[in-house]
Amino acid sequence: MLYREAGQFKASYAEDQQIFAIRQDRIAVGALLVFAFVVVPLVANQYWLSAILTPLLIFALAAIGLNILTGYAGQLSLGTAAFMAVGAFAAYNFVLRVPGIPILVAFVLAGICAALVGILFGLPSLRIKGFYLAVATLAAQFFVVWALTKFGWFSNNSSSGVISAQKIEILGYTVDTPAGKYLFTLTIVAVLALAAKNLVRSSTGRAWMAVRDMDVAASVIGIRLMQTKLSAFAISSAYCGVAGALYAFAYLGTVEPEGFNLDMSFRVLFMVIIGGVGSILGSFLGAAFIVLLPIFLNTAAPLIEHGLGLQMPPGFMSNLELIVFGALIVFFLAVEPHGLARLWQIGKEKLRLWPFPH
Amino acid sequence: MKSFTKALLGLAMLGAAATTHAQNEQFVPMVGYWVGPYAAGGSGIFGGMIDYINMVNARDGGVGGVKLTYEKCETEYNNARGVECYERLKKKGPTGATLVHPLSTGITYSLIEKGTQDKVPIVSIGYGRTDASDGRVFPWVFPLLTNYWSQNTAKIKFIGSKEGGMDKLKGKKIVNIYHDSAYGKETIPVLDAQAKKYGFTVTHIPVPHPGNEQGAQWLQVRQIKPDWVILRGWGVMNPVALKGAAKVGFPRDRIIGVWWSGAEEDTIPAGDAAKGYIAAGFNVAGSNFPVIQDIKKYVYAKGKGEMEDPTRIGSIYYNRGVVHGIVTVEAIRKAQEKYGKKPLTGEQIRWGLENLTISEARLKELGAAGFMQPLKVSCLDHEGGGAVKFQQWDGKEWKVITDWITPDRDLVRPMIEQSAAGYAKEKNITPRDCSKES
Amino acid sequence: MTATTRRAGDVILKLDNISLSFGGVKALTDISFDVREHEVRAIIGPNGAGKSSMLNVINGVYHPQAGTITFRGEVRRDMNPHRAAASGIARTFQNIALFRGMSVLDNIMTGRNLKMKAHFLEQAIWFGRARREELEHRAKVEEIIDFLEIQHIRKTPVGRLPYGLQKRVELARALAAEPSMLLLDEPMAGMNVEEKQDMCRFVLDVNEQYGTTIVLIEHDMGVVMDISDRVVVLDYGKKIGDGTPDEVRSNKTVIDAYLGVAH
Amino acid sequence: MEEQRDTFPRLLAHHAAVRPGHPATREKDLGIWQTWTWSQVADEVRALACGLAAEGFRRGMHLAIIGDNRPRLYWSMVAAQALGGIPVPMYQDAPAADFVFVLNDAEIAYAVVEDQEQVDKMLEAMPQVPTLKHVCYDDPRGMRNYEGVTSFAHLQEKGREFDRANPGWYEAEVAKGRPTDVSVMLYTSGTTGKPKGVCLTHDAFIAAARGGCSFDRLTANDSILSYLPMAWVGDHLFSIAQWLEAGFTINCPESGDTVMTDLREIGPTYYFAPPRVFENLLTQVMIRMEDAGAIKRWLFRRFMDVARRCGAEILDGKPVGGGDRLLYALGNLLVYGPLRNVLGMSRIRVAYTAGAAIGPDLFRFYRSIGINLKQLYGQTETCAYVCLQPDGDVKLDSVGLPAPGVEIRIGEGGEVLVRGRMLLKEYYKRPDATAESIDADGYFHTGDAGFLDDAGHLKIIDRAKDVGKLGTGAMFAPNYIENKLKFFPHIKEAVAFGHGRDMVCAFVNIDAGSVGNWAERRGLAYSGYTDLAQKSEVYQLIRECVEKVNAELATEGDLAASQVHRFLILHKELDPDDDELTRTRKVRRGFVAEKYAVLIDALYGGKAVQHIETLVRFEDGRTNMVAADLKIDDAKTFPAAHGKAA
Amino acid sequence: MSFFFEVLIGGLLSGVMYSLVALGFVLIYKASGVFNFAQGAMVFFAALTFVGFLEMGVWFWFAFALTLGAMVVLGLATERIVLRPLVNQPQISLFMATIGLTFVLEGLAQLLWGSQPHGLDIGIQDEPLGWISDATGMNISKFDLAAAGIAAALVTSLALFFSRTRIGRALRAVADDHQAALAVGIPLQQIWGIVWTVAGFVALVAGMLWGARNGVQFALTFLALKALPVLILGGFESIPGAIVGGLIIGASEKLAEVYLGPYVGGGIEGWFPYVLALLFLLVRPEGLFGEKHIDRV
Repeated sequence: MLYREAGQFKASYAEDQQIFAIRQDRIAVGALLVFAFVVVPLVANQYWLSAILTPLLIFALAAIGLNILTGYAGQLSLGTAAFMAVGAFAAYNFVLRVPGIPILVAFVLAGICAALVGILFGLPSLRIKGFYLAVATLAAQFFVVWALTKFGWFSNNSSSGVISAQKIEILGYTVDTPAGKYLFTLTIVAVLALAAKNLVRSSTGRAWMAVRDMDVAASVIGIRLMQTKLSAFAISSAYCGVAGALYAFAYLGTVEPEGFNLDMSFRVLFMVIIGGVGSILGSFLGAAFIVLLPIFLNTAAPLIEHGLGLQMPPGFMSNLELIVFGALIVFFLAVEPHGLARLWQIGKEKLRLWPFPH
Repeated sequence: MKSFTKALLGLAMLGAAATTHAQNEQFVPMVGYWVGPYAAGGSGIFGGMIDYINMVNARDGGVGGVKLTYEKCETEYNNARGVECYERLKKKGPTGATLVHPLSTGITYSLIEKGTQDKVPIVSIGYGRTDASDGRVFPWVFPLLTNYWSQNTAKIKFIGSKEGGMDKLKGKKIVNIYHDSAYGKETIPVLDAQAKKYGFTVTHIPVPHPGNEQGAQWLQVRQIKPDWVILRGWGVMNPVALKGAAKVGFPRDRIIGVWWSGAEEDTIPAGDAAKGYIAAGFNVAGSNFPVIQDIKKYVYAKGKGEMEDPTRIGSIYYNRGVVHGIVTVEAIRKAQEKYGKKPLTGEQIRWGLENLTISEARLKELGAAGFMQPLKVSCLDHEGGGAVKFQQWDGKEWKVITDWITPDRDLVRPMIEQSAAGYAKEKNITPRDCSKES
Repeated sequence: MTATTRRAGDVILKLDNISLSFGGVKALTDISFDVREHEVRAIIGPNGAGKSSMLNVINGVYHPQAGTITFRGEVRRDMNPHRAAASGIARTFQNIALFRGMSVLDNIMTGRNLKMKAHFLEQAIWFGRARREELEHRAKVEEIIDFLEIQHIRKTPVGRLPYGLQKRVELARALAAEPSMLLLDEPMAGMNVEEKQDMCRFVLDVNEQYGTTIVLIEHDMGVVMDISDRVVVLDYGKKIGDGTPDEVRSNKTVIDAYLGVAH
Repeated sequence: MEEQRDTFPRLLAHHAAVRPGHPATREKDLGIWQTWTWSQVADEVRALACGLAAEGFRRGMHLAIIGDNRPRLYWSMVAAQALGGIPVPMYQDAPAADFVFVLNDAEIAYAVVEDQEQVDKMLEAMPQVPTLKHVCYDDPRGMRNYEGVTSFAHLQEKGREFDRANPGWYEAEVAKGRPTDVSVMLYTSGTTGKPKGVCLTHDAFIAAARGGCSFDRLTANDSILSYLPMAWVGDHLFSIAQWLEAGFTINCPESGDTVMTDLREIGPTYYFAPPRVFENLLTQVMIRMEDAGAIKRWLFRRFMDVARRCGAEILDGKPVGGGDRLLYALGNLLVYGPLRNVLGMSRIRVAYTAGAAIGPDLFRFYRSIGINLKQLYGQTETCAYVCLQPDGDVKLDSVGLPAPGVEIRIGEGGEVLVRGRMLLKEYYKRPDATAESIDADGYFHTGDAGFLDDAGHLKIIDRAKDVGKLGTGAMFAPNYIENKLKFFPHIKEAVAFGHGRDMVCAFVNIDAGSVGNWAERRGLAYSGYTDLAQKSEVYQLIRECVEKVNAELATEGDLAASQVHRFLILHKELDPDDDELTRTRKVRRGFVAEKYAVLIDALYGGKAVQHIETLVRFEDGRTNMVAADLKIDDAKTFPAAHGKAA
Repeated sequence: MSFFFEVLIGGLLSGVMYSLVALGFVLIYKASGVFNFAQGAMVFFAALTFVGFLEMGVWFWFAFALTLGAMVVLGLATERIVLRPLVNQPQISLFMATIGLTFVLEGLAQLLWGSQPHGLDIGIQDEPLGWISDATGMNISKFDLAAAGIAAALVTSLALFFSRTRIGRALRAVADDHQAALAVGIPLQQIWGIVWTVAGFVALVAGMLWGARNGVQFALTFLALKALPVLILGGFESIPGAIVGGLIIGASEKLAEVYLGPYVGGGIEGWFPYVLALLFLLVRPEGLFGEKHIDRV
C-alpha cells in the first residue's frame, strides 16, 4: 500500500543488485538507522539500552552467524554458544596479554580464533550431514566449555572461572555508559550485518546455498565442497565469536564458561528458526522475539496476577512462562515454519500488490 | 470476563506499574529462580525470604513503620536474564532497590560493577565472589556470613577434630569430589594449601555437569581408599554421589558436603544411601525456632505463604531464605538508625550493611538463636562471620552435630586480600582506607 | 529446423574400456567411445543401460574401476567433479538438480562461480573486484537468460517453476560456465511436444552459436535421430552400437535390443 | 541563424546538441533498462544512415521497417529520413503473404527487420517481390547460417567507415531535406479493399506533434512506453514525432508479454492505449479484486463509490464538498494510489485513448481514480490529430475540441470533415483515392459521422457508412450498441446487426478470462472456450448484460428501437488471423456478416439452435475445422422512454 | 585388572541405562522421522508423575498405570497438537518443535508436582551384590543388574511387538516409506499416536529406573544429552543400535574417565562420548546400524 514502485526502474545491474532495490525500503532503512543511532540513545532509558537492546543486537549477530552456517550453508549446528565463548575468552585474553592492543583488533582476533575452532569442528561436515552433524557440533559445545573451565589460563586463573571483561577503549575514549555500549554494539552489528548480506549475495553465499540445496550438483558446477563448507563454518564462527566478545565486553561485563551453555545455543537456534532460516533480517527478528518474549511474559505475569486478583502459587508464573514460551515456539513453527522473515516478506508483498491479493 | 479485561489493562500498563507504589515503602527485588535444575534451591530460599519479609510486615508493620515490598523476577539461573531482572527492578519503589540477592555466582559477578555504579548493594550469602570479602576493594558487595574458602577450612578443622587433632591429619588421604565447573574448582587452591600445611594428601576428582553418572569417580575413590571425601556438589550430583558412595561401599559419615550439598533435596533422593552423610551449613534445619513459628503464625495461619508444600518449612533451603530475610531486614533497621525511619536508598542501606552487627542477643530477640551465627560486618570484612555448623543426615532429617566452627582466618584472609588486590589492580580501583570510614 | 553443417572437429574426449560397478553390480562394462569437438553425441539405451552412469563417469561423480579417460589429450584414470568443471565440462541432471532455495538468476550465477576470483573479504565489503565481478558476470548471465528466453522468470524461486522451465534453467546454469562440453542427461524427459521442440532448438542453438560439444542422453528417438551427429547405444552396461543415426538405425543388434521394443 | 527544426533528422540533431546527456531511448533488455542518450542516439542514427547509404539506399527510396518496438527500428526511421528516404513501418504480426502487397506497392528494396522470424518472412516474400534486395536484421539470434542478409551491427560498422570516408556527407544529406518531403508512409489497415499508403510529410507530423505537445505541455522530462505497433499512426505520432519534437524519453518494453510489468517499472508520465487495453485492465482489476479478502473488497467497493461520486470532478478541478474531498483523499491513500501504482500509472500526467469508442463507465473509472485519461480523435490521414480533450473539460461522450491548427466542418450525412497542416499529402500511387478523400476546399473526409455540440466538442456516433436504418426507419448505430455491450467485463466482442431489418440482433464473444473466472467460482466445469460459451448459465449471464443495455437504450430516444432482441454467443473468438478483426482489432463487419450468414439467418429466422462449422487458422498457418451447435437466446426489451437523446 | 573389569562392567551397566533413554528417541525417529529432543523431558515428566502419585499414597502398580495413562494422553496430545500441524515440514522444524515441547513439559511437570527432588524406591537396592564382591572383589550393583534385565526385557518385548503384531508391522512399513504406508491404507496419524504412546511407556520405565537411581528431579531431562552420542553411534533408526551404542558409550566413557581423565584434569565424560561418536562417524557416517544412503544423481 505504501509501496509506490511505478517508475522505479533499473538502468544498470548495479542498481538492480542493490540490497534494498525499492526506494521506499531504502528510505525506511535509512530512517531506521537514524532512529537506532540517534533517537534511541537519546530517548531510551538505561534499562532498555543495557538490558534489552544491547543483548538483542548481540544475539542478532550470533543468529546471523548461525544463519550463515545453518540457513545458508545448510549445516545444522548446536554449538553456537561454544563459538561465542571462544570469542569472549579470546578477546579477553588478547586484551589481557597484549598490552595496548586496540579493542577492535582484539575483537577481530577473537573472531579469527572462533573461526579456527569453527573450522576444526566443521571438519566432520565433510563426511556427515543433518542430525548426525548437529549432534557432532554438540561435541564442540561440551568440549569448549570444558576446556575453558579446565584450563585456568583461559580465565587468567580466576578462582571462580569468571572473567571480567576489560574496559572498552576506542582512541582513548572509554565506552562505559549504557548508551555508549549500545552504540558500540550497534555499530559493529550493523557493519557485520551488512557484510553478511554482501557475502550471501555474492559468489560465496551462492556457493553456500548451492551446497545446502544440492551438494552433488554444486560440485558438478565446480564448487569445492570442502572449501565452501569450511568457509561457512569459519565465517559463521567468526560472527559468533565477535558476538561472544560483545556479550562479554558490551553486555554482561563478566562471563563464565558455563554461561555459554547448550541452552544458549538452543536459544540462538530458535532465533534463526523463528526469525527465518536463510535471512539476515530474520536473524534480527528472531533475536527480538526470543529476547523479548520471556521478558514480556515475565513482566506481564505479575500484572496478570494482580489484574485477575489471583494469588498464584510461587513458581506458578515461572512455570507458566516456560510453558507459554515452549507453546509459542511450537505454534510459530506450525503457523509459519519459514519464520518471521517470511511473514515480513509476505506482508511486504501484500503491501506491494495492494489492493490486489496477488 | 471483567477480570480478563483488567488483566489486559494491566498488560497495557506495562512499566507504568512502578508508579503504583505508595511512598512509605522499602522495595526489595527478588531476582531468583523457580524453574530449571536448581529450582528446588531457588524456590526454598526465596520462599523463606519472602515469608520472613511478609511476617515482619504483618507482625511489626514493616521495619520502623516502613513497609517492605518486593517483586519476583525469574532468572532461570541465567546470567543474561539475571542482569535483565536487575536492570528492570533496580529503580522500582520510591527509593529504588534496597539490595539484591542474586542467588547465583554468575549473576553476582555480572552485577558487581553494575551495582557499584548504580549504588545498589549486592549481597551474596554463601556464594559469589569470595575475595569480595575485602570491603576495601568491593564496597558494594557483601558475601556475608561465610564464603567457600572459609567453610573449606572449617571442614578440615572438623575432620581434624574427628581425627583427634589437626596434627593427626598428617598422612591422611582426602578426596575432593567436585562439580566440574568454576564453582566446583574454587576451593582447590585452599585445599592444596591446607594439604601442604597439615600434611595430608588431597585428590581432586571432577564430576562433569550435571553429574547424573558418577560410576567412574567413585570407582576411583574406591581405588584411592581415602579417609575422607569432601563433596562439593551441585544439584543432582549430590544424591548420585551418595548413591555412588553406597555402591562402592564408602561410608557416608566420612563424606563432608558443602552447604550446596547439604539440604534435604540432596539427601532424600538418595534414600538410605544418604544416611550418616555430613554437611556443612551456615544455617540449620528445623522449624522449632521462634522465628519460624512466627512465620507460621503471621503468614501461613492467614492462608498466605510462599511454600506450596508446607513440609518444606524448616528445611535447610527454607531456613537459609529466612537467614537472607533476617540479614536484609536487619541491614535496613541498621540504616534506619542513621538515616531515619523512612524508605532508604541503596547507598544508605550499604552503610547499614557495612555497619551491621547481629549479636547473639539480637539473634535471641529475633527468635533465631542458634539458627544462624552472629554477624559483625565491617569496612574491612564484608563476610562478617565465616563459621559453619556441621549437620548429619539421619535418614529423615538433618541433625546438628557441632557448634559453630570458625574458619582458618589466617589462611583465608591473606588469600582474599591478595586476590582482591589483584582485582583492584586490574580494574584500577584504589582500595578504601577503612580507618577513615565512619 | 534445417540441418546445417557443423564443424565436427578432432576427438576431444576418449573413453577407453570403462568399467564401473556398485558393490558387485556392474553398471558399465568395458565401454569405449569418443566424442569429437563441436558434435552432438547422443547416448541411448533402455532404462538401466548405464547411460547416466556414463555421464557420471565423464564428469567425475563416479570413479570407474577400470579404463581411462582422455580429455583434450590428457589421460586420466578418473575425473573429479571440480576438475571436470574447471576443464570446461558442464552438465545437467536427469532429475532436476537445481538449487531450490534460490532464484533463477542466482542459480545461473552459481554456474559462473568458477570464474569468480574475488576473495570473500572483498565480497563482504562489496567493493572493487567483488562488485565489478558481480556486475560483469550478471551481464554474461543475462545474455544466457536472453538466449534461453527465460527473462520473465529471472527472479522467481526455481521451486515455483513448472518442470519444463526448470529444465531450461538447469541448462542455463550449465551454459553459464561457458563449457566446451555439455553433458545433458535426458534434457527433454517429461516434456510435452512443444517444450521438446523448444529444448531441441536451444540445444542446437547452443551447439551452433557457441560451438559447444554436446553429449546427450535422450529417450525420444525422433529427437535423437534429428539432432545428433553420432549415437552410442548402450544396453545392460555394454556398448552395442555406435555411429551416425542412420547407421545405428540400421544396426541389427540395436534394433533387436532397443528399437525393436516400443518406445 | 536560427536552427531549423522542420524535419525529423534536424530535430534529432537539435536534441543531440541541446540535451546530449538526456535519456532519449530506453529498452528493457538483458534484465535492465538499457539507456541511450540523445547524443548516443544521434550517433547511432548517423551510423545507420551512413550504413544504408553505403548499401546504396538513396533519397526517395522506401525503407520497410518490421518488428516489435525496438530502439534500432525507431532509429532506422530517422536514419531513412536523414537520407531523404521514406520509412514504411509494417505490422509485425502479419504473415509473409500479407507483406507481399505492401512491399510491392511501395517498391521496397531495403528492409530493416527485428529478428529471425521477420527475416524468414522477408525471405519467403522475396520471390514475389522482385525489388526487395537488402534485408537487415537487429537481433542476431539464430542468424548464424543465413546468407545474403546483413546484421544491424554490420550495417552500422559499414556506416561508420563510410562516414569516415565521406566526412560531411551525412550533414549534407540532412540539409537537403525539406519539410514538405514525405517523412513516412503508413499503410491504412482499411476495413475494405487493399491497404493504401498514406504519405505524410515532415511538416504535417511536426505540426501535429507540436500542437499536441503544446496542448498537453509535454516536455523533455516526460516519458512514454512505446508498445503499440510501429506501423500504427498513433505510435508514430507519440514515439517518433512527439519524441523528436519534445525530446522526451521513449521506453521499449522487453517483449509483448511483459508490457504490463514494463509499464509498471517505467511508470510513464504520458501514456496511450486503445480502449481495449483499458478495458482489459479494468477487467483484470475487477477479477483480481474478487479474490481479495473481505476487508479489501469492502474498502474497494466503498472507496470506488466515493470515486464514482466525486473522483472525476476532483480531477477536473470542479467544486466538491469537503467531506467528499476528505474521503477521496483517504481513498487515494488506501485504494486509488495503490491501484494506480500496480497498474503502473502512478506518474501519468496525460493518458490518451482513441481508435474506437470507449465506454463512458470505463472512461469514468480511470478518471475517477485520478488518471487523467482523455480521448483524442484522428486518422492515419490526419497524423492521428484532429480533436483532443482538454484537461479539466472532459466530456465523456465527446472526443474533445478541435486540436490547435485543425478546422472541422460537418459535411453531408453528418460526416466529419477536417482541414489543417497535418493532412496527408496523398495516397501513394492512388490519385483517385486522394481526390476522393480530399475535397476542393482542402477538407479531408473522415468517413465518420458526428456532430459538434454547443461547446464545440466533437461527438462521433459511428462510421458514416455504418450508420444505417432499421427496417422501421429508425436510426441504427451498431458500434454504439456494441460498445455498450463490450463495457461488460464478460463480453469481449460484440457485433450488432439490424440495418434494413426489423430488429437488432447481436453476436457476442465472451471474455474467456472473466467468464472463466466467474465459472470457476461457481464450480461450473467446462472443457474449453467453445464449451464454456454454450453453457446455459453463461447465456443467462450474457442475457442479463444484454438486457441492461436494452434498458439503457430504451431511454435514449431514437436509439430505443435499436434494443437487441436476440443474440447468440459465438463458439470462437473473433480473430485478426481469420480476418474477422483488423490488426487494430476493429470488427470487419461485412466480412463477419458474410462468414456467419447462416447464423444471422438463424437469428432472424427465430431458430433456437444453429449448427455451424468454421475454419480456424492458427498463428503458424495451420487450419482447423471447428463445429458447434450454437444456442440462440431472446433478450427482454423495454418500451421506449424519453429520457435523453442519443 | 579386576579394577579394569569393574570399570568396564560398571560402564556397560550404565550404558544400558543410556540405551533405555535412547530407545525412546529411536522409536519416534523410526516411525515419524522426528528427532524428539523432548524425550528427556518425557522421562522427567513420567518419573515425576509416578513419584507424585506414589507420594499421594497410591499403590505402586496403580500409580504405574495412572502414569502410563498420563503418558498416553501426553503422547497422543503431542501427536495431535505438535506434530500434525507440522507434518511435511523440514526435519529441523520438527526438531525445534520438540525443543519447544521440552519447555512445555518441563514447565508442566514442575507446575503440577513442584520443583523439589524426590526419592524413589522401587524395591531394588543400589548396592553391590555381596557374593560377587566376595568372589571377585568387584562391586556390581544389584540395581544396575536389575535395570539391565528390565532393559533387556523391554527391548525383547519391543522387538516382538514390532515383528509379531499387526501394529508393529504397520509401524515398520511406516518407517520404511510413509507414502507406501499410506498407499496400503495404514492410518499414519494413528500409527504416530501409537508410537508416541510406546515412547511414553519407554520414558516411564527409563524415568522409574533413573529416578530410583538418582532421585526424581529436573536433572532427568539432561539424560537426553547422554542419549545423543549413543544414537549417533548406533544410528538413529536402529533399536539394536541403541543398545549396542549405549554399551559402547557407557563402557568407553568410564574407561576414558578413569584411565585418560587424570592426564587432562578429568571431567571428560561430558564431551568424550561426543568426540568418540564423532570420530566413529568420520569412519562410518551412517552410524553402526544405520542405513547407508547412496546419492543418486
